Amino acid sequence: MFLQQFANALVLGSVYALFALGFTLIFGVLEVITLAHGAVFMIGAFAGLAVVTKFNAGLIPAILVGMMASGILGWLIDLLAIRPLRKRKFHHLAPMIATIGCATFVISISQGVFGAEIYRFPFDFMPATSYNFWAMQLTLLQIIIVGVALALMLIIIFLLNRTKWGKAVRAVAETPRTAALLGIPVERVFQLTSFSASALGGAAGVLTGINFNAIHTFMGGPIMHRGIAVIILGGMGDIRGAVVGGLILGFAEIMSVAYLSSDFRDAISFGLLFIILLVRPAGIFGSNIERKG
Amino acid sequence: MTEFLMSFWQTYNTLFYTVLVHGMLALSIYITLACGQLSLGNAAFMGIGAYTAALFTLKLNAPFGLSLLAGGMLPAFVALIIGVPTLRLSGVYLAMATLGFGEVVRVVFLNMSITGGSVGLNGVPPKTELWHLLLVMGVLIYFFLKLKNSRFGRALEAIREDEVAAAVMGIKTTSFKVWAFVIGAFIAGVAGGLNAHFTFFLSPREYGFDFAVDILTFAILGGTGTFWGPLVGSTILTILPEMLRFLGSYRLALNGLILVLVVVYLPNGIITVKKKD
Amino acid sequence: MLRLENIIKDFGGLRVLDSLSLQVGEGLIFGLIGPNGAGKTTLFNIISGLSRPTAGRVIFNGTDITHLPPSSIAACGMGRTFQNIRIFKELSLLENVLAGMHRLFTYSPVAMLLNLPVQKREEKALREKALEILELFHLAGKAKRQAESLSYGEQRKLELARALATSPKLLLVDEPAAGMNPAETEELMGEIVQINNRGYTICLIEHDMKFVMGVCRQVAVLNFGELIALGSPQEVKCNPLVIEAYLGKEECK
Amino acid sequence: MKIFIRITVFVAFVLSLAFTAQAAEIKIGVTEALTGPVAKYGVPIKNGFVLAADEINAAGGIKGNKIVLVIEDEQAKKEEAINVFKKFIFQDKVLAIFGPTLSNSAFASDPIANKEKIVVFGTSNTAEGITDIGPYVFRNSVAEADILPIVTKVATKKLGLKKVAIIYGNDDSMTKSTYEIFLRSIKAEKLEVVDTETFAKGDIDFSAQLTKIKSLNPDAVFCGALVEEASNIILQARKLGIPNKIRFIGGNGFNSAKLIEIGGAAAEGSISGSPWFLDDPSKINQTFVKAYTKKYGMAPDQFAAQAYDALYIMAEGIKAISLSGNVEKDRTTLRDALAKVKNFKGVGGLFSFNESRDAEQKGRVLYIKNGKFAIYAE
Repeated sequence: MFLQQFANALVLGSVYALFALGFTLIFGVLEVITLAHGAVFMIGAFAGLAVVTKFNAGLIPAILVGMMASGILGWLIDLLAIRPLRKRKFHHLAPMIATIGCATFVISISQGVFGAEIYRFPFDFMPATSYNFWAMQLTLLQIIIVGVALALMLIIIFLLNRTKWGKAVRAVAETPRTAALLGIPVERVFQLTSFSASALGGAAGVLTGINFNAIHTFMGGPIMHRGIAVIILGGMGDIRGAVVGGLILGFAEIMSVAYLSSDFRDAISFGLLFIILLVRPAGIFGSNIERKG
Repeated sequence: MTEFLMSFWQTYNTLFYTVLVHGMLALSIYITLACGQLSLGNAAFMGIGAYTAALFTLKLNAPFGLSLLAGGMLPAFVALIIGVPTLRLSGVYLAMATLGFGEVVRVVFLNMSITGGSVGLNGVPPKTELWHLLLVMGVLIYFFLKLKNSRFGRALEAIREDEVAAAVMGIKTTSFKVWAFVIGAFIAGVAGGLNAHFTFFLSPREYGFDFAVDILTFAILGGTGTFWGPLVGSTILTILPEMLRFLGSYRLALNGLILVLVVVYLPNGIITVKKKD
Repeated sequence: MLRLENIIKDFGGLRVLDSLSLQVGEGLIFGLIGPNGAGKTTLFNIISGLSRPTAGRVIFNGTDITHLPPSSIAACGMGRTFQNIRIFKELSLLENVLAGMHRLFTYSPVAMLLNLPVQKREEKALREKALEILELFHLAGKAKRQAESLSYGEQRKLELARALATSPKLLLVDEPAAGMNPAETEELMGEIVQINNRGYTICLIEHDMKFVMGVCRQVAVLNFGELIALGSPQEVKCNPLVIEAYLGKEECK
Repeated sequence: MKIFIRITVFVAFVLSLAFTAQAAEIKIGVTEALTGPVAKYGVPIKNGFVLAADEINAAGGIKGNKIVLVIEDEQAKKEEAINVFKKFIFQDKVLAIFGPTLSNSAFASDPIANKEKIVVFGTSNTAEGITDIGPYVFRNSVAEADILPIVTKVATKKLGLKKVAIIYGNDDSMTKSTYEIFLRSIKAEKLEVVDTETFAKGDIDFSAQLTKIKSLNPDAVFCGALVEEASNIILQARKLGIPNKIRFIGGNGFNSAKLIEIGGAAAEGSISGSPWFLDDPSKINQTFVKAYTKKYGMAPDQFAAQAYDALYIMAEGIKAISLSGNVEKDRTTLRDALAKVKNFKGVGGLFSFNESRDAEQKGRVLYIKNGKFAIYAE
């Protein structure tokens, strides 16, 4: 049973990690906790669902369209709600409040359009057969989720460390002002980050939608609470932290159900978060508390 | 005319009560914001206060004043215990730690039998009268007015502006922060107790993440430069959804849009203080 | 009145201060100079409690303050300003100075709530004193203005006023003349001397040699965390080690 | 395509609001959670009411008087429910109120209706103690307390159950009450409970709980969950290798076409109990299902069916009184008439109010057979 629970935790943790990747990227570069990321995630799932039901698209196009839709939404949110606040001196929480407004707006409109009920991807979309590894039973989709999460994380780390754009993003994340002096187009970096981070959220949305069969307008809520926990756990704005934090939260939830009690699962995971913060205030990979927040 | 006013009051008195309670909650987060601390634990403190006050009334048949006092004291006490370690954190880290604390509180409510678990407590007698709310709000406004131009208020502002510089001025930053946290918890708890006694019912789900963020939104939208800001913010955000009812299912969309517009055009809040020559 | 005993400070393997011992006598204007990175501000941070030394002791008026928190050190009578100006930007000038006077106020929260006479009396008296201090720096006319609206030089002066408001026995001043024009610097020198004449001991870090030579009675020179010279301005500026490490020949005339 | 239907429905709804506001005759307030996470229950309920009202009005109304529904959103928030109730009572001066969606909100708002002496009729409040609020509180929500013991008994006998596992949502009063009733009936049948697991509202991953359940090898799993979690639980159980012969047994939450739509083959054989079910061949039900599906582009669920019946039950009550025009007086006479409604024939079978104004209705044990609800035992 331990091995199966291990596999369960790996899959859940990967979903959390994938969601948190984009979340943490936006915080790292824009220094905004975007509480619209849950709505962005939801739109990704619906967009993926739409191409599958309308055009019979496969997994890859579904993910790509989901990413595109979420990316554009994220970019729009940045453009209309966050960007106007960048230029002026403001309360550092003002952009976060603006993203709450965006989330309310997007969710409300979506509910008007899609209704209140739940949807799922077609049954024949992914083969439901399970594979056995030792004592673990995994479906192809679960393996794909772990794989995609890992791949996207590696791609992001590679892009950030090895490409010109990645270096620009890192420079902006460090200090936007210095980056601007170095001739980096800071504004474009912000927009690019918003787009790609939201696209990651969209990918998470599509994969979650396929695996967990519960696509509805409020699907972003619960995962956003977890996403916040994950990026705190891993260190705000840290890419590795999002992945490690996601896995830790996944493992904490699964293992507390498996070996303690499902009644206290959330108390255990959030209690863990509380304690980790007290011991290591900046999270596992976090360092500079002074600058952020 | 009087008939119109009567029916208007009968219809909207609960809304007005809610405006006052939300105002208190906005003030409870304002006092921590006033010394630069972002605590999102106030929804949980409100919950602790609401349950405590309701249980004092239901189980002990305590007089209302005593229930309310207990509803303020217990959260204040909890704040004192968690405040000392927690307030070493700052900025978003403090916010998230307090959010985590709130989640733990919610799960505890859910699993205790005295709180009625997920079903909640029902049949809380309606004891809250308008004058109770006005009295508490009056006391709070008086308190914040007095605080503003006192040495304590200045110390809080100094800590908000620059904690290190404040410490070098001889201001005991940690104890001020803990006190602000405790007072905030007390206010939130009393507000919770008052709320429980005019809504007949309470359940753990009311005091979760979403409401914690709502309370923060009250304060930020209104502006945190002076305590009037959070009061204005909470009033607007409480009345707005009621006023937008005619929009049917899309009222929340407009609510969200208004929030974005206000923040984008008034990023420092609706009420801003300008010191002039 | 201030005695440093073998202060060592390491930052991640790098020794920033090395066995530094120093005394600042009462009533002096004491100058701390040296090239950038010599450890001057680190030393100030250690004295004022913002940073802990790796080893060594700080004795202030006979009390060991090495491990006290900054607020307690301030209560012992230590005031300071910062190299990178840390005034309370959104408060008025008067409020800045009054915040500096925090520990001089004694009234209780109850007195605040009930508007007791003790509060009125204290507020009134200290408000007058605050204006007096502002006047010292020619800022009293702008007392109600937001601190942020001041010019750079004025902000430095405000910070000095705020530090003075804590009524310190020793005032640590970190680069007071940085960013000031010659006229402002001139004015500031006068003000520093005036403060000193009122009985405040002053310890200052400054790069402007004219300023240091003009006001300081004793000067210590730091280089790479070590004390390389100590004495009157005249002695120090002709010290060969100082000339080599920091000042150059022109200063010694 | 579905999306366009939604938009049309929405536009139609707004228009119907605009038009109904004109011809006020018998005003009835409907407040349900129409936005927010609970809207997935609130919207079908509202749909059920609107359909029934349209039918009654198309047939000439009640003694010639048309029914006008005043519909307000309460977002499943207690303060909103209170506000809407007061608006209904003092501003709109409605004759009676339907709603709110959740028992939680009902505990906050129903005392107001009771105090102001106006009938409040809940169609989805299942918590214990709702009708204890006072004599003006009515409901036709199926009491799981009546049917679930029968479900347990039948399942135990037919499947030869000995040891069972339970999984339920512990932060929701509906699912928690399902759990408590199941637990009682499981004890009455002397079954061994090998494992009890919980989850929280909005959870999507149940693998940890199900892996644990699988390792303990129960004969069946009792499930206190609403449909979106229930269908996911069943799907994930099958993926983890819990075979179809281990049945899932649930309460009201199972009685939804969504369980089949989402659960598919995995849900086959799942057992539940209710007076109403989608594929009930009775003529009245088939007419309702057809009309509902045509109007809203999806099949009705139990919430919609109960709301649909509730308005007809209310109409029975209104038929029995003569309206005086004095709304306060009419409200009290309506209460007395409504309490006397007996043997009403609705889509959920014969319905009567018992002396505590709760539903008295015969439940049936149901299961899913070939992708349809069917009677497992009468």
